[in-house]
Amino acid sequence: MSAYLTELTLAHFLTLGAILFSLSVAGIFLNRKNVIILLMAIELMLLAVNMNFVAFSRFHGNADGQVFVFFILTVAAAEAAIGLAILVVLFRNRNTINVAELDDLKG
Amino acid sequence: MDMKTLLLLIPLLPLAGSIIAGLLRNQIGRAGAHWVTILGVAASCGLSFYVFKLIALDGMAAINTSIYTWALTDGIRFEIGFLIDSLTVVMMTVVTFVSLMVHIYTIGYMRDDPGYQRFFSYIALFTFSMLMLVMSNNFLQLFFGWEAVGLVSYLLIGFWFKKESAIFANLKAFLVNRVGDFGFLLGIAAIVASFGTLDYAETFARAPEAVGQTISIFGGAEWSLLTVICICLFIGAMGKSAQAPLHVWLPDSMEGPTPISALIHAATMVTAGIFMVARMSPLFELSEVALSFVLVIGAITALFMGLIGLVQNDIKRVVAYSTLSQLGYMTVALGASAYSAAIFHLMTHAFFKALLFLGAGSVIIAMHHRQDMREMGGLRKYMPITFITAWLGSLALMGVPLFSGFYSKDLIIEAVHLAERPGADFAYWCVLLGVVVTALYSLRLLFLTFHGKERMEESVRSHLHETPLVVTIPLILLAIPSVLIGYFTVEPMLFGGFFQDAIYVAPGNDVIGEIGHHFHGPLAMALHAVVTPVFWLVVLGSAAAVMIWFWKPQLATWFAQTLSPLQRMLDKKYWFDEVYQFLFARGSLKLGNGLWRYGDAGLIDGALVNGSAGIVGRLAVLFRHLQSGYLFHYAFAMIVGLILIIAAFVILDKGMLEGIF
Amino acid sequence: MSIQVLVFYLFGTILTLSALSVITVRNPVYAALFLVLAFFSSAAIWMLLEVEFLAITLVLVYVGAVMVLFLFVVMMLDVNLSRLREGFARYLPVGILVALVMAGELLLVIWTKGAEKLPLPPGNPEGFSNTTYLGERLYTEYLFPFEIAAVILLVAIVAAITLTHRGRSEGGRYQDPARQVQVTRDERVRIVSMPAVKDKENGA
Amino acid sequence: MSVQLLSLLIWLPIIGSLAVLAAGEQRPGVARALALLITLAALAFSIPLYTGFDGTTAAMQFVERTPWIEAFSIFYHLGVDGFSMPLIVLTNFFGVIVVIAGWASISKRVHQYMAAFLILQGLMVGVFAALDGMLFYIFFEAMLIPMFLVIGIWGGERRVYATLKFFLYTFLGSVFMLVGLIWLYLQSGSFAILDWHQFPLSLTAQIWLFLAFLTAFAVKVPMWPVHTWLPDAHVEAPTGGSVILAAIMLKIGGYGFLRFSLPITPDGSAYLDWLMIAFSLIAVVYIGFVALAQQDMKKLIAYSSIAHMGFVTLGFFVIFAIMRGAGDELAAGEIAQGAALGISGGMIQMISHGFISGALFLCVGVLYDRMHSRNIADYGGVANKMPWFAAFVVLFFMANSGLPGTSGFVGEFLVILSAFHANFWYAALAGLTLILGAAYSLYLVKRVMFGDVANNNVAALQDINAREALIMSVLAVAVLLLGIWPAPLIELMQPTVDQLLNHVVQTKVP
Repeated sequence: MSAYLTELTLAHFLTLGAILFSLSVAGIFLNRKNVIILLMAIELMLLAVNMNFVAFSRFHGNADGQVFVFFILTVAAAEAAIGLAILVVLFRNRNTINVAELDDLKG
Repeated sequence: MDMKTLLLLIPLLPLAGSIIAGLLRNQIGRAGAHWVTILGVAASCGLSFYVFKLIALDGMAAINTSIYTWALTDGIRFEIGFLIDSLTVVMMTVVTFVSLMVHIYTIGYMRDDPGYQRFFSYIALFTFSMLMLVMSNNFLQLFFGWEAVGLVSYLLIGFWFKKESAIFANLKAFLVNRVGDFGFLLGIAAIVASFGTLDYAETFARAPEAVGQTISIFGGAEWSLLTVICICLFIGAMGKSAQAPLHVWLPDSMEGPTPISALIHAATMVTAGIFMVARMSPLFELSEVALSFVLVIGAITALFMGLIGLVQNDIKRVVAYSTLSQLGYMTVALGASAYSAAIFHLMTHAFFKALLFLGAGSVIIAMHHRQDMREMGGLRKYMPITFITAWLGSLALMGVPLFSGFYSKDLIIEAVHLAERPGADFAYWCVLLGVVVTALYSLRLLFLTFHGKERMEESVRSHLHETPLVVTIPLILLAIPSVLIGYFTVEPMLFGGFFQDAIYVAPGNDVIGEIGHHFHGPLAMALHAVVTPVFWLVVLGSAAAVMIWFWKPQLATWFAQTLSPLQRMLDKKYWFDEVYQFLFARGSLKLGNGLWRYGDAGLIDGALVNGSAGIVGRLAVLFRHLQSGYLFHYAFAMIVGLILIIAAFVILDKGMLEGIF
Repeated sequence: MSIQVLVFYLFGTILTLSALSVITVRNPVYAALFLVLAFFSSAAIWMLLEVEFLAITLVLVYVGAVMVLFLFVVMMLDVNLSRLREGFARYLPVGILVALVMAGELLLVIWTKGAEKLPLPPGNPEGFSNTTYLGERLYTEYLFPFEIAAVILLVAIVAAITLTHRGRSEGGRYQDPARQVQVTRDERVRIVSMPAVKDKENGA
Repeated sequence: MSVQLLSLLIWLPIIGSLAVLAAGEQRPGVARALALLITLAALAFSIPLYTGFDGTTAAMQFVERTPWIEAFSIFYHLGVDGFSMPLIVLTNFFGVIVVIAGWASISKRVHQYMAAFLILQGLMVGVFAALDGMLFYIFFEAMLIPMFLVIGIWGGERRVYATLKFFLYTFLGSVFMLVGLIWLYLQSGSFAILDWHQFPLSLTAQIWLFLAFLTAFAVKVPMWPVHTWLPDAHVEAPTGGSVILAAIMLKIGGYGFLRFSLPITPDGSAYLDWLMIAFSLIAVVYIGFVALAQQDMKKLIAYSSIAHMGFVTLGFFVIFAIMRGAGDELAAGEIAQGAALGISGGMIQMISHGFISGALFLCVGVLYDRMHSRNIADYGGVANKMPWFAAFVVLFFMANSGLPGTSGFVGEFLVILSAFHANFWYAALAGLTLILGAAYSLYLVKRVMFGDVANNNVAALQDINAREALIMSVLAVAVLLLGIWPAPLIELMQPTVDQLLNHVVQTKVP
């Protein structure tokens, strides 16, 4: 039986985080026009990062990682609130959330 | 009153007069202006004569005193001070005396001019500057006086600043003088660099040590240090004393009022160069090359400038070219190591040339400011005093025996004859021929002005009369020394060791001393003249002049036609003005414009400054295409960046890849 | 193979699959729901790591608040889904490639640094409270950042309201206390001067 | 009292500017009077700076030192020596002049104009007094802002182009200096300029550091070829702006060389002195010719400023060539004859150029107020209508062309004397200014002042009024006094010059 199946190591959690992160990267690519899904992909990314923090915190026996996750959660909540508020205003003004139509910042 | 205060008063009194006349011109009025300046200059003149008496007659030792320290840095003491010796007192008396005469004369000459007070202020300022120049005991003050007289000359040539020709002439005079001053300043810098002092006495004391020292100028070529110093200083003298090829400003300076031409451009300022070289004799004596240079330049000026005088029609310009020629004589004397003869000629020339200029001015007043000799003639009937004094002055200028000019000029020619340095033979022939030329143009001037048919317009003729006393008295007062001073002073000044303490002549170069062996009194010298070539050349020139301009005026026209290329060359003054105008005046303007348009505006501003701004702008145009405004493009860029950073982390970490492969 | 490993793989698989679904499903509502699932399963995995407080917080805050917010927004907005899906297939290969490169790099780092040799440390002793532990940290060492986090949240609230608030509708009636206290007599009372009425005329 | 004097001189005008601003746009008279009062007070306070200054020592005087940003060991550290003291007095002197000069000619936003100049004055004093690298840098940069506003708001038609050019040029230069300062801090652990003077550095480091300082100060001076901002800035600036720019701001570049480049990187300076000498001589000759071709009075004077500042840099950097030339004749640590002449000459030239160029720009301002033209071709025969003014103009232009007896001569004379010690050709090329300076100065005088009255506008000109005559007279007296007796000023800075030379000849390479 492979060593990966006998006991849990740090690599397990980090790998899971990495897969999660890569998936959300792919998500940003695939749903490039839908802001909502983009926001969700970002949430997923944060989750991946949090996963790593939590794992390291546990393996180091140190609270710092958990505290950091706590803050990330706070900021992510704030970010989601403001992001969605912007989204609502955007939809109200432009009647679309298609990113392809939002190019006012074009140089 | 101690000596220092007295000496200080000599230059400061005219300065005070100048400041009062200049700043309070409205308060003191016209009469106030001429009284305050004349009193100042007269007092200064009286004091100068007193000092002359102390030094020259009572045999007082030379005074070398410092007034104040101008600056003290790098161990060099820059001082303002006076050196009063025999050379200085001669210059002081000549300057203040001629200046006083000119002041008085000006009352008449400038009577109706609106700038009356200003004029007096300027000439008093000039007297101050000139006195500072001659009384200096160091190079700094010398340079101060040197430039200050240039400034006043600038102001006075352009006195009638509405006249386009006058303001052209004053700019030209100042700039040409500055070319000379450029050399002069380099000479001073060389002295400071080599001797570490600006004081005359210390410089002269250290100069002999510098014999044999060299300085490299052109690539590897080594020049004798003293030669470089002397030639640089002499370039200054060439500017101030209008030696070829820096002579071009002097004829143009005749645009100024006539008293100025007499004072500045004949008697005093232009002789500053001669004075300076004589003062520097301990330096020049150490450099044969420099002396040869001086000799040749002087000879060229003496002959060729005199020739131009032959074809001029403006009465003042004839006198101006005559001045150039006589300055050439003085320079030749310097080059022949006959410094005392140069100073002697300087003195006699100051009197008779001031006389001639003031006489010309008197004629000009009578002619209602017409200066063309072709419109004159027969004036002797109308203005007898001017007529007689002008003849006396001219005879002195020609060097007729017993007149002052004879002694000084004859001695110079004799000195050149005896001199043995390279160029002396050339100079000798130049000055000999110059004697003929002098006689020709002097007599031409007299004949055209005072003799012959009356060619002026009727309106002018009907008003002709002798000029007032303020004009004629200075003429008479100047005529006296013009005639007599040579006879009475030649012996004590040249052969009595008068300049012993002021002028140094190397033992082998003492031509004056050599002449002195054959000197048996002024009368004997005049009698002896009959057997010298000089006398016969004067006679020859005079005879020719009488022939051409008195007996057969049509001969003049015939000569002009036959020798038309020569006539043309003289008329154009050897094309110096045209060449300079093209090369320097227009050339430097063009160069400046070119540098500005292509260098500053084109290359630096256009290519570098605005060019770099343009490149940034064009890059920005390129890069702005990267800013598509689409969120996913930015996201993509971030992700790619992240991938690259991690990749860099992986690649740069040595053990990581090896762990796998 | 211990129970722990089994649990890890179980929830890990659910997490991966639900994350995959989040980014691939057509309907944002489903995507949000799959995201909820992903949060749940990761909360479970965090439990394995004995970080109970954060696991619970994740569920409460994320699932309870943030994801509900997402659902609200998704349902509130009348979004044209077909336009938003344009180019999905076209970008699929690129997306997969980038994801694979990313995953490859990350895994490379993880596996070459020996993370697999670090076994899970022994669990916390009996009676250990993760919440207490974290709370002590937060209110002592991290008090200042904690306060800042609170301010950030406050700012987020204000910002979100300001952004979406439409303001008072036009013509609404409301009081302006400042104007009320500054009122002067002239604005309220108008004295009209009337000619006095004479009785005589009146009577006539 | 003396301890706080420098702070007082820096902050009095800056804080005073608030009072002037408070006067508001509606009361220009109050703003002017207040500004005059403040500048006069500042000038009065600089008198104890002069009288209390000990001219026998090179040590810093009136020192103030308080910790400011301790984490980076930055101090509020002020002090003056023989180089900075005269410049501070000059700054305060011109503060008064500028207020009087702008008395009638500025009519819009008077309070802001006066306030900008007051702030500028305080900051410039700060630059000269700062002994902490970071403090110096802050004053140095902050100075740009009021000047930027002065040109940008009260300037001529192309003021936006000119301000932008001015700002970008100077800013670009000073950024490199900032890098240099920070690098020095990281190496030495101190921001004190005096510590840096003693801090040993390798030759390579010195060269790089020298180049960093050079970009900042060369732009400020300005040296050829980074001079093209100056004519544009001068042309567009109001009279007061031009005066301050020419009289004080350019001096900051020269001062920077004395305070930073020479003592901190003596070996780097010696290594690159050929470059500095070449630039200086090009400035004198090339710019002299360019000035000759100018059609705009202010541009001509601006170019003449560049040429004259060439003497400053020549004087400062020719010392190395002199030392090399003297070479084996010198004992170790001995200073070659002529080196001190260069430094003092450059310093005197800075002070003198302050007076002369300030006066010249004021002269142009007098004409511009009356005719609203800077074009030489629009004038001619002004002397007929403005005789007193003409007298001043001739005096100042003569001073500009280096006439002995005026201050313009002293610096040039000393620098040429010094240059001759190094090389005949250095002196010869520098000496060309005698001709070129006279040519462009007097050519302008000829075209503007002399000749017959050129047109009706000139015919309508009025001679200078009492206010203008007062400023001009004061400047004329200063120019003449410095020319006739420069000894007090030279003696004042002599110990500082000697100390600098003794310091510079010793190598700092460890």
